[in-house]
Amino acid sequence: MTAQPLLEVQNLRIDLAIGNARFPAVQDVSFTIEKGETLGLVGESGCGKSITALALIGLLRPPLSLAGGTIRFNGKDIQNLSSAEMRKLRGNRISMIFQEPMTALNPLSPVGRQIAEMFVLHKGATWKEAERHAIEALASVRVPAPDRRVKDYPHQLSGGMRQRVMIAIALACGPDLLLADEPTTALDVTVQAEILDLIRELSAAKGTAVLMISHDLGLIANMCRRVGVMYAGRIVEHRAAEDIFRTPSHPYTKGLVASLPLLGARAQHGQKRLQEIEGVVPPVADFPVGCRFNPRCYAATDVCHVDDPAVTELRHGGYVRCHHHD
Amino acid sequence: MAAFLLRRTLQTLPILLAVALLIFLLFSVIPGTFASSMSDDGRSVIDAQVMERMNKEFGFNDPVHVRFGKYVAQLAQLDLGMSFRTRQPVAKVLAERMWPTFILTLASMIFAIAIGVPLGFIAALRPGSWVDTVSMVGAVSGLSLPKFWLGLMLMYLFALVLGWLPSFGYGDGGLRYLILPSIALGVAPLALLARTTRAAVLEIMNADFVRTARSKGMSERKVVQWHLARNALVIVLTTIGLQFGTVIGQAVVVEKLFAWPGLGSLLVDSVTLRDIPVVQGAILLIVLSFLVINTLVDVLCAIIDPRIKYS
Amino acid sequence: MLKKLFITTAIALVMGGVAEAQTPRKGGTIRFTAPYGSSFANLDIHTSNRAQDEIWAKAIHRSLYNWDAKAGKPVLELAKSATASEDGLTYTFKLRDDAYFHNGRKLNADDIIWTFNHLMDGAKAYPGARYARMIKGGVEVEKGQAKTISGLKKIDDSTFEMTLTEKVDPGFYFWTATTSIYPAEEAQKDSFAANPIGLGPYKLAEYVPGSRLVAERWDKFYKSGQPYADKVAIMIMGEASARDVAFRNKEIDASILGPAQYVAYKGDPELSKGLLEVAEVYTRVMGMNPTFKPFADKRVRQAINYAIDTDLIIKRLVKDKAYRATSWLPPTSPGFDKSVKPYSYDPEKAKKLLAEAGYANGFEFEWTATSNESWGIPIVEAVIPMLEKVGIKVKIKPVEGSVLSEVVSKGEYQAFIWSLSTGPDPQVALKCFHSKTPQTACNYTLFKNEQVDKLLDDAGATNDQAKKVDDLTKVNNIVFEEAPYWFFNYNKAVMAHQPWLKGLQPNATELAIQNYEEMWVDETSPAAK
Amino acid sequence: MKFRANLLIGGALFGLVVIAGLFAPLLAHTDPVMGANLMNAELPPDTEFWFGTDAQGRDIYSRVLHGARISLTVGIVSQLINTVIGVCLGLSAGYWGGWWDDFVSGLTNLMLAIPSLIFALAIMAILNPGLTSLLIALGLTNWSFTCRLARASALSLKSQGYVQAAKVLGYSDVRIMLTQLLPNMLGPIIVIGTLGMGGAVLAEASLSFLGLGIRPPYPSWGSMLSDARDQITTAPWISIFPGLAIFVTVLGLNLLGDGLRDILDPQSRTRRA
Repeated sequence: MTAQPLLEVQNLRIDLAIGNARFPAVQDVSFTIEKGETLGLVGESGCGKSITALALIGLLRPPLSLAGGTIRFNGKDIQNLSSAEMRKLRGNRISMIFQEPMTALNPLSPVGRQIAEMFVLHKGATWKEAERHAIEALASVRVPAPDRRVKDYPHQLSGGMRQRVMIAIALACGPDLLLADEPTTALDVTVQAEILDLIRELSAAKGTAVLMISHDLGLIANMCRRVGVMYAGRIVEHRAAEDIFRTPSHPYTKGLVASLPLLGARAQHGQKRLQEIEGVVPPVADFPVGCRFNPRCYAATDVCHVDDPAVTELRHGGYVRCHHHD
Repeated sequence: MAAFLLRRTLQTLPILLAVALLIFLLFSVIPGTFASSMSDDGRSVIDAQVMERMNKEFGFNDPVHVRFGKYVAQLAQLDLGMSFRTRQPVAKVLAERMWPTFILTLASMIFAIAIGVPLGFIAALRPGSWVDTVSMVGAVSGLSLPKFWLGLMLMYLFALVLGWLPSFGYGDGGLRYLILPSIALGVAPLALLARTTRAAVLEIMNADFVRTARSKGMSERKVVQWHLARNALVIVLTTIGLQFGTVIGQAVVVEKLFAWPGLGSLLVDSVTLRDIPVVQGAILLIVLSFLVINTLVDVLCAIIDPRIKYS
Repeated sequence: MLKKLFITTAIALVMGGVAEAQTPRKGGTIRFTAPYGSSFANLDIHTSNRAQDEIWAKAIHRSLYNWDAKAGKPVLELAKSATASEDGLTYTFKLRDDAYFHNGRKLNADDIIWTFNHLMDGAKAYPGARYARMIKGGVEVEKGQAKTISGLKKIDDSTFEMTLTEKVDPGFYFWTATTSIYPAEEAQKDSFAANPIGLGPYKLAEYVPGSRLVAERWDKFYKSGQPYADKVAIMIMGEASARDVAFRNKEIDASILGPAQYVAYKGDPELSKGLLEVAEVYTRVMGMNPTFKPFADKRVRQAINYAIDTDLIIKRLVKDKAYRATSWLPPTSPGFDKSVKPYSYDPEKAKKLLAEAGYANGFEFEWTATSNESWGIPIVEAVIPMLEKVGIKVKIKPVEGSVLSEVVSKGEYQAFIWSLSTGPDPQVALKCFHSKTPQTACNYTLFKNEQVDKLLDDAGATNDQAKKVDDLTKVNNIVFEEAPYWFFNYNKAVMAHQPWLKGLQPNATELAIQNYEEMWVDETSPAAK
Repeated sequence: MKFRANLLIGGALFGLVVIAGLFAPLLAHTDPVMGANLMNAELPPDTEFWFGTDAQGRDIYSRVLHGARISLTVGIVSQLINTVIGVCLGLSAGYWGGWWDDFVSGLTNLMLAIPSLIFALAIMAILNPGLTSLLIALGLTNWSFTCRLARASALSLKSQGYVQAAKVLGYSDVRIMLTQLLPNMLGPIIVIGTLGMGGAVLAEASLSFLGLGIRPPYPSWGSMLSDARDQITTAPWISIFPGLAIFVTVLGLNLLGDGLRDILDPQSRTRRA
């Protein structure tokens, strides 16, 4: 770790305003991403992982707002950038893929044009040049007959194709960091693998770092070297991917791992039934006192209802946020 | 597109037919006849024989189903019948009055669109600002005024007090005569369009693809130009199409107040005088124009929104 | 003697001064208004008898007779003379030889005969048939039993004979525009509907349906030096409040006023100078249906007349834009009796009469009315509390004008309020009370009185003009006493005109109908050019 | 927050009108019809006649108060009729589908194609001017939006689990519509009804202007305003107060409708702008 990390997030806090009250939707979130690295962020919906990504690209909208911490990208604090400077970064150096490819694309604009916009915005290309680049970009995400597809509208494409278009847009300018927010959730299982392969390949080829966000621990494990597990606005466990599976430390992580269907090893060890974590993520305004996982935690004790657990560094790297971690 | 147009056109036919049927039935039970209306001013004594002859000539002595049969047979030949009052074909009477109404509704819609849509946009781009508050309070007030009252106020202010514009009439058909009535008629659709546009823009502002556009590093202006405007346009266009019906209905009031020689004042006159063929023809024409405008709006929407054609 | 001379001189001086100031000016445009609706029917005046249409027709067309506003009677217009036969049924008309149609053709007796035959076309149901039916043989044409009216005979190109069915003055039948003389051949062409050719002082220049009609001077008009103005533009303006603004804004030269505006104009130092007031031949009345039991009793009908403070309504609500009605015939009528006093406002007497009739506790009736401000619901609203005081309850039944005339002529009412034409011919007006006149014609209150019938028959038969007037006066007074109506008022028509508009005539039959050839605008008019 | 202001101001204005209407006999100084006294005709506002008197010498203040009853009746009853028609047709069309749905959709398009003021005008001419006629005319001509909405809601709701469950349990169609579907679409329908009430009050004024509105003895604001338009230069107070009453009522209803929409129907701001 000699060079400075590509992205360094420290004590990120994002507030949700309801009326005049403000609630921390994300709190004390810190992580780093090295150049070309893929970091996973996993958690149930509502845990704050998506808005963390939006904060990184500067797209939080009311009622959400950045309330503290630092985001350093290539050594620069991006929260202090002017909106014009931020726009130069956005799409160009940091780009994002969204979960629902149907609604994330403008239904009234041909996909080619939506890709071409990137070249016009950031590379100073004319629309004509940009259209040509768009065809190339479509070809690079392995869309067949890209010269014809550019004229298609989003509704004429399948979900997988749309997500390829999103990837083409996101990677058009060869960004340093790609934020992939549940890029495959809305897709058929067979298509999911293709899309993930595509992201992996293209980011590797261009040296793009990826922040992979998903509720699917299996997917994350496949893609990433390091994983952060988020619960109720906090990273509760942050470790190397293989460690998470072998020795999950936080009760929540354990639950997540136990709910995974595919691991042959566990099946062999006699654990037939998939396990489910009871309950749901509490709403932001109702975070419990003490450890936020306590209402659902099998290991919760009195202390968990009183004290918010601090970060505990683990022996083999990474950390956990639990009074009773293994 | 041609198939789409054809389908939409075919869909309007049953509506027209149903309207024809409905208004025929409605006006077959209306009290009073054209003959009796001839002496409503008390000026001349009712001449029973003339009245009798008129009723006979206009076919009022036939039973309703016979009259309806004749009416449908006429309609099938695109014949709207003869006006009792002018004793000319209804089509000719309507043709004389179509143009002023067309101009008036067009002018008031242009007025409404040219001010209402940008106002709604500006309000939506700065929600909660004073521009937003003022324009939306203005819009809801504009929707709450009785139309003829507004027209009368405009007349007094701009014609009598300020002397800028003529107070009434069609004049030579020039723009000066058009301004006051089209403002009186246009205020309500203006207010409505401003509200709709604002709501539409606000809604689209939260759409995923706008977030995508922002994530591309686009300035807010480009977001609006490249992505938001077109999407809002579909909603605004649909509203304009539906508003057209209300406007042409309200034109009845404004035309009467401003002595504007359009279909609306013809309709009111013809109802008062029980010139039923003209009433039927005028309503059919108004419905037809409503359907044509809305088909046009649909076609425009289909051009803007490629999804529509296929659904 | 000296004093009298002095006065005479003064009057002569004034008259002379006025006459000098009033030398008609040629040129300019008269901007007139048609206030009774938002359109004209069409350009064929034979199809309409409405005042609204007569307003434009007076510019373009002429009839055999015309109304002389100052004399208050119809006078010959297209004929130089009309000579009656011994029995008073046949008239010989000598046409004037300087009347030309707008296409330059001279008026011919054939045109007159064709026009009356045309009016009697039974298939067309022209309202003018009502008048032409007076000519012998007209009914046969109307029924299709004859091709031409037997009572019309051409003597030569400028002379014809007309035989009537009754002994009446033909002037009262052939002066309205709905009997306008059309050019025989030209009127049969299709183009006539859009391009009417008449004998009037102005010929059609432009017609925008629903908006205005513009006519320009017809140079070969038969009255020397007339018309004065180059053009007459008739704006169709049915909405009184809009007309008010336009008049104050000097966009129009004349406007018919309602009561509210009458007060405003009278109170305005400038506007009050240009008011022309005329007692019109309309009587506003509440008709009482004798088939509704309480109204069958004369005492009840009289009680109603006593119970309503008519003077107060005229003063406060109608703003003095009316004259108290003291009978059926208007004050300008020869049959009007000045000595008759109106029913006084006497609620006590009304109560007494009601009690005598057996309605001491009152009754309730339904009053059919339109929304007209001068003879409709606003008046009824003011009457309601007055009748309430003598125990009579009123329920308003609002209807539209076209329904009112239907309901009234069919007798489907208990009471109605209307403005009825009571002139100019007293004989015609009073015939409505002859028991033989059906309800569908104009005997709306099913009036039946033997004495009246006899007097009316006598008046129709006599050649003695004085006896005729005497009989009619008696009828008028009997009707007043019998009180089939609540006699409300005679209309005072008021026209506001700009200071530059001159030559308006006090037309008691309908003030809005003017002979445009007598009107002119001075150089101060915005449209003087 | 803005929607609160809408609701608050709108509710206050409308509440004022409701109070005026409910307590009109107590608050009014004279009888709105029998109070005519020509001796007092056209007096400007003073301490005795707060809003002045009209041409017949009636106290305008009392008439405006009583007019609130008429306007509220017009607004509420006509909208009730519209809502009942719209909900019945829309709900059943969406739920049953088939030819009935086609028929109702056709009918809705038909109603949408005839401008409602013109339709109402025709009905008024046929029924003769008056309060009952007006209630019918306005009640029959403005249900298409409610109908469309009810149909759309019924279509989307009928496939929901709880509705299916109710079907399996053997509930009758009518019972399912009334107990399962209707409560879930009530919010937006109330919003449309509230806004429609304002529209009805305005329509009454327009029809009065055209000579086909409510006719006396009912002191309706529309006919008061319309009748006084000729006196606007001589006695402006006769028209100002009923005009103001219409404006306040409709404004209140519009604001109330907007506010209710934000609460009851948050996801569809554009549905019926």
